[in-house]
Amino acid sequence: MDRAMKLPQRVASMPFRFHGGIAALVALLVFNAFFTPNFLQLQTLFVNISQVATIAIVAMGMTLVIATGGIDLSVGAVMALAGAVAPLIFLSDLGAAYPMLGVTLAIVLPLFIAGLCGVFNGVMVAVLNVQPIIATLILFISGRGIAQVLTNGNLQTFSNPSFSYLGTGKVLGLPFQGWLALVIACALFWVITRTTWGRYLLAIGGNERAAYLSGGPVRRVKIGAYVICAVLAGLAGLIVVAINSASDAARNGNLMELDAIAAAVVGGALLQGGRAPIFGAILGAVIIQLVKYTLLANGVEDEVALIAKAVIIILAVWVQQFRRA
Amino acid sequence: MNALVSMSGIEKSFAGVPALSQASLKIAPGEVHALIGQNGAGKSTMIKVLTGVYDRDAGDVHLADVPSRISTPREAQESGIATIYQELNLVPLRSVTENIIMGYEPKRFGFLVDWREGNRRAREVLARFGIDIDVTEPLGNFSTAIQQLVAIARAVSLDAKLVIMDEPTSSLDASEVEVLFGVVRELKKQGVSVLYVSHFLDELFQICDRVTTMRDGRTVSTRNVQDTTKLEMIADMLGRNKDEIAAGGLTDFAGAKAKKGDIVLRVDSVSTGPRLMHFDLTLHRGEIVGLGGLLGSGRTEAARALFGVDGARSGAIELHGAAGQPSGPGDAIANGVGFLTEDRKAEGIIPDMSVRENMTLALLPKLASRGQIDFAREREIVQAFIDDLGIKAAHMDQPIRELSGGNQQKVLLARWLATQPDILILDEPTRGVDVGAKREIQSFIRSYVEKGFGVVLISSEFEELVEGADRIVVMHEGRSVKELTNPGVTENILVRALAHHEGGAGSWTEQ
Amino acid sequence: MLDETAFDLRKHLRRNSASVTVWIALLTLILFGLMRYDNFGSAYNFSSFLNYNAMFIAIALGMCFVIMTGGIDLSVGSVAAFTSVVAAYLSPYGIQVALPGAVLAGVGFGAINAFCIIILRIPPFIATLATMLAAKGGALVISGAQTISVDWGSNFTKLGMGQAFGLFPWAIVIVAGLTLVLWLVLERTTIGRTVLAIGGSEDASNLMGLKVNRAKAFVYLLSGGCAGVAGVFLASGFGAGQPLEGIGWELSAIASVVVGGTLLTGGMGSIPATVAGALLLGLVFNVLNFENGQGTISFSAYWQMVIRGGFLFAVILLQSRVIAKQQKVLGS
Amino acid sequence: QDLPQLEQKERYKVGFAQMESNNPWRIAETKSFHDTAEACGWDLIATDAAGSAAKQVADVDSMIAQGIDVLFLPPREEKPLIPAVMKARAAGIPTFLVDRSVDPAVAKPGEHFVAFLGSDFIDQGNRAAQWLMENFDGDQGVIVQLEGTTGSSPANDRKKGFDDAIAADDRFEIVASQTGDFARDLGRQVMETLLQAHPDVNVVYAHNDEMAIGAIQALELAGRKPGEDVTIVSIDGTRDALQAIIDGKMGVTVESSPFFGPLACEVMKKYAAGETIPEWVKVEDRVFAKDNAADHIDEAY
Ligand SMILES: Nc1ncnc2c1ncn2[C@@H]1O[C@H](COP(=O)(O)OP(=O)(O)OP(=O)(O)O)[C@@H](O)[C@H]1O
Ligand SMILES: Nc1ncnc2c1ncn2[C@@H]1O[C@H](COP(=O)(O)OP(=O)(O)OP(=O)(O)O)[C@@H](O)[C@H]1O
Ligand SMILES: [Mg+2]
Ligand SMILES: [Mg+2]
Repeated sequence: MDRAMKLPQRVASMPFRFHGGIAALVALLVFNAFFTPNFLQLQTLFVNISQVATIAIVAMGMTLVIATGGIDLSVGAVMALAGAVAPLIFLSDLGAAYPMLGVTLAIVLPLFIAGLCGVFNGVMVAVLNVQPIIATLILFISGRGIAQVLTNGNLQTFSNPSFSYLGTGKVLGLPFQGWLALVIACALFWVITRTTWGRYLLAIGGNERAAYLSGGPVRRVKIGAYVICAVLAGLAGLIVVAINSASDAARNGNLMELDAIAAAVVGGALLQGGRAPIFGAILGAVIIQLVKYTLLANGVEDEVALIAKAVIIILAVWVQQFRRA
Repeated sequence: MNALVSMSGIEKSFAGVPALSQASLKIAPGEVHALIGQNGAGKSTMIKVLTGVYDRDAGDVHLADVPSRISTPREAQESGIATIYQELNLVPLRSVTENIIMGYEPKRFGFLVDWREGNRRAREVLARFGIDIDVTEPLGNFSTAIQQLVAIARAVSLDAKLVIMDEPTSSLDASEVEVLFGVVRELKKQGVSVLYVSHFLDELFQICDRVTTMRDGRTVSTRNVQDTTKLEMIADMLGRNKDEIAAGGLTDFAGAKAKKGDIVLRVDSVSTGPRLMHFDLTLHRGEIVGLGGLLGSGRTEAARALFGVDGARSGAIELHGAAGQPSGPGDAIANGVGFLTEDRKAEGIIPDMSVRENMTLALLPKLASRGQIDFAREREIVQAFIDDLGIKAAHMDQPIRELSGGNQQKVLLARWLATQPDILILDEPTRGVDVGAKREIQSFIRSYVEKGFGVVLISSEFEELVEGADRIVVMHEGRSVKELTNPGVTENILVRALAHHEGGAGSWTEQ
Repeated sequence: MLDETAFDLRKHLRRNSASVTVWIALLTLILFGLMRYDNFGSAYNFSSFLNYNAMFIAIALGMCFVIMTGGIDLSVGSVAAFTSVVAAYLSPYGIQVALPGAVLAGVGFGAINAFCIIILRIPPFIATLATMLAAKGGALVISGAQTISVDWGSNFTKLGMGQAFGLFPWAIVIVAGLTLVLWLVLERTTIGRTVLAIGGSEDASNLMGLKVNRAKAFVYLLSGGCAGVAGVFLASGFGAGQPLEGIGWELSAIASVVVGGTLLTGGMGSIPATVAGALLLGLVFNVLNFENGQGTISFSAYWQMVIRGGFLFAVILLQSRVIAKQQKVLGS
Repeated sequence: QDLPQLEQKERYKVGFAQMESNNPWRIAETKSFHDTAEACGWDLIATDAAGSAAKQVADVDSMIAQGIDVLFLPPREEKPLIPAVMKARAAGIPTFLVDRSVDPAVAKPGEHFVAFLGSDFIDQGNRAAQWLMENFDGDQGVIVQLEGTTGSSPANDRKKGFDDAIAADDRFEIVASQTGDFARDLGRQVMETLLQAHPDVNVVYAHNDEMAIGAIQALELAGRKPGEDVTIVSIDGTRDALQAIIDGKMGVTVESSPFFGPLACEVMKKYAAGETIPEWVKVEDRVFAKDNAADHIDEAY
């Protein structure tokens, strides 16, 4: 495929950011294999996949936003919002009368609303030139509030097997949401490496003025990144609701922005933009998840776990810096 | 002779690629020493090794016969070396005063910055360059030329034993260059040494005592300027025979003439703001129209208007005989306009992207079907340009930041040639480019025009305009004020046309 | 002569239009409150409002310095919680021990941040995110996951609850002093100017030979120290070290700084406007509480979130317009 | 020093400074105060501290500035809310603490505030343990405990009450005790993980019903049969929990009623009438199990 580039150069230039993450992953796996009871079981894989999927999905969206040099603090709030809307729909009269239509709408409409949140963030950042942290802080504060206003603050519980498939279904014995994350990852990878949109995305993160002066549709691409990020967050919100058979607007997606950002960065995203390692984001999410799992399964107290998590994040990012230099 | 600075056997490589190998340099006290070489020869790297920006891999550096302990720019300054780096090392958001006195602020009670005194000092050093501006204004409010002079003023004000200037004149016009030379001579009189890097070889004869030439990271020669010729220097730089070069001439514009075709662009009294008022221009196929003017005369603004970056408030632009101002760069490109910007770093390259991706950025819409990039075609096109323009890169997937300035410039030129625009606007296409690359770029421009496309050429080098352009539109304070038609234009005529409209050339007042 | 001063004022306003905006917004909101609600302007409301917000102002001041270098400090909330516990433990020895002790603890976390950012070259966002987790964990560990009562017998609680000269709460006096000192540091000292230069361009600052690392270390230590001061206010104003407090404080501090017109990319910023920004955002809560007392509508907790977000939106929008205009004057 | 008095009048300006609204329990409590307001003649000022003890004090401050007659305060933390109680007293406002109390070493009922209305969290944990010890029929109880928000007083107390009681019975062993932050989703995730590490678990004690429901989901996902091979005990008495008990998935939930509005009204009226109020107006928490869950599900929230 690439005659101009010799193999060693290719190895040296492209995936070296992965090594830090992979080293961390291997270390975690080895540690668990030795110290965590019953770690080497299929069920462990199952549990971890089902839990990591939401982080991974949000982290991939976050990676796109970070690639433009931005950041999205509102993902947790968007999860709550999307998650709050879904039960409202299939629990409504319409949803009761036409269950299939209800479920379909309950998936499509929340994602659409999440998309609108993305448009809001994107327009704030790309058109009004508000700095991303602040632009997305607005929905971070009020998005969850809107979700709670919609549901009057109440927890909505339901039992709807077809909707719950999102969170509890299995394909080939593994959780549906894990496959979903994988499919999204492949799709996004394709978009980033193969399409003009992806090329512009990276160009904008690399040098926005140059991208603009070369005819890049800067605003459209940036807004697009925020929209994808928000839609993926919305999807994660739906998954959480589906697993729990309940929508809790106050809690759904709480602190997700921190996990997602950490996952993206551990996976090799550069906060200044210009890089979109999608599979890195998944790797980062898996590491974050495994850390959580390891600490929990070994009975480490919550407060100590926080410190351990801090140290691991620093180490994982540091190893990458090290590799780079 | 005791050398003020003596560097020998310097080795430095980036990610395994050598930038300097066995390089050496000796600067005597009180001399003006020139350092020349092609793009990527290692001049800037040499300076950065000396001033502690980079650690050297091997080699000795002695300051006044004592081994140098400089490992940061700060320590260099403290050892009496003041440097104006090639890429402007100033902070545009901060005031002019701060940019000059930063790190050496006058204090009251030993710790409170005395702004009144600081402003006075800033005004004082700027006055040496004939600049009278509001020094409390953010630096970014001023033109590149002023910023360049501020950087020089800062270096000069540091009371150094050695002042290093890496291409200080690349964005200065003739009169400002004169002012700078005056300052350099004054420094020399005070016994201060100057290391002077430039691609304008003529300048060297005016101020320099000795010249060191570098090629491919090595030092090839050090000569007395009086005892050498321009041709000899070029021969050293290129590593070729003098006579071979003598046959060629210095620009590659002269002689060739294309057939003038239909009008592709007509600009009628366009204004975009205070810096571009009532600008007129016509461009035919097969023609190079030059925009001449002093710095700040609005040439870049004119280009931005044509490219749809700045919206026109009044006036009309006609492309291919159809009225319509491009709504933005994307639209302009779709309508057959290309624009090579003057600021390579800020507006041109995407440093972390590869040569290939940088080169095809403007071509993407044409390279893709339904959003999907055709990689085979992309590689084919990129390879063709790499071969045609002789771009020196390890491979097309090398990040562009690893290329030398001249090669980066060629990649950017290729970015626009690839879109085959009917109207190609080139803003300072050879700025900071060495003689060899410059000739090559010029010859590409010429051959492009000969294919029947139109080019608008903005250049601060009179030679380039006079020899390259078929017509020269002279600009002054945002207006097109005069048109000169080749053949028959000489540098003198051009200078007179400029001076005619410029009251006291070289004096700058606030905005 | 007269002409020149008039011109200077105009120039000043033009260059600081973002600061002017936030002061106008603050005054407008105060005026709104004064006209709409009884007792809004009462001495009690005034002083209790300032007393409570002293913590946030202290944190915002430190954050402002960090942001001016182009960095960010997400750890301040957790560090304040941690230092409140430290202060509570030290409270029996009186304020003269507890205050320096807690500030030192905060500076310690600042040092960790500085180390990770400067030596390990970890991006500030990530480094301080990790410290945020670590400080929270640390606070819970040293407190045994309990709130720690202060010694009510020592002079410690005077700081948070007593009145200086029988007039103002001490916390306000301290924060006012801190503001003044930091203002001076920013405007009139080498390190303050270096901070701004770094934010403008770190590369250029390095090449200019400025002591970049020293200034960067300074801002993170300062931010940690300010969080320490906030921790002392927290402990002495509420009578307990609280390991669980401080959640989201970093974001409100960042918002205060930005509302004050400071660029998140660094290089430009104002201390007084940051204080105004913190007051403005704090005042929204106060106004909402008074609105709830009107008996017309009672905003539920979630409506309050929506309103706060909306308010922030409005201010940011206004601010971004003003800054955009200013930048346009600046060219490009 | 005496407590501030409360005069008898038609309408009262009443402050209710809620601590947070991020769980159904708190929302039900706030709603209960709003619902009572009209009937009781309250002009209610309700604030929300969004989980910050410091903000809760500031909220009380703003209520004092607005001149409320009575303050109902569910203090988020035992110690940090003491200044709020003290300030209210200094301003002559009688204060009733609701559902949680403050540190009795510093602020005393009958002296600094009128009374504490509420349950006893330690006792709740205790009763959950009692029920377990009486109703557990295996010989070896392997317990996983899902704790509330780390450091919060209900979490601390419910843990203490349960741990102390269960220690007396050596059939039981607590193999893991981790926080689920009072939330269903986290409760589920933590349970999933702990179940992997401790597959022999047969008792789950959750500090609230939300986490218990999450644990039930985790157990079901792992193919276990909550209610049959795993006994679940919890606290709160939410509708979902009662339903789970009816469905046989959950063993017991100890009530912790959020409906404080009517009680608050009653006690305040009595105080205004000059009656002496006991220092602790204890709320009688019921225990919901298989035998009575169905009777109470309609009144649950
Ligand atoms: N930071 C860097 N990383 C990688 N390669 C570099 C770096 N800086 C310089 N180089 C490489 O080192 C070589 C010498 O570059 P240098 O900038 O010193 O050239 P120069 O003589 O100053 O050229 P110019 O005239 O274009 O300024 C070039 O090949 C360049 O690509
Ligand atoms: N007096 C000024 N105040 C503010 N900005 C200026 C001023 N002069 C120029 N600039 C800015 O500097 C940039 C460089 O363009 P300049 O004004 O020097 O015009 P030019 O004629 O194109 O000169 P050049 O030869 O540098 O291309 C322009 O984009 C403009 O925005
Ligand atoms: Mg150079
Ligand atoms: Mg120009």
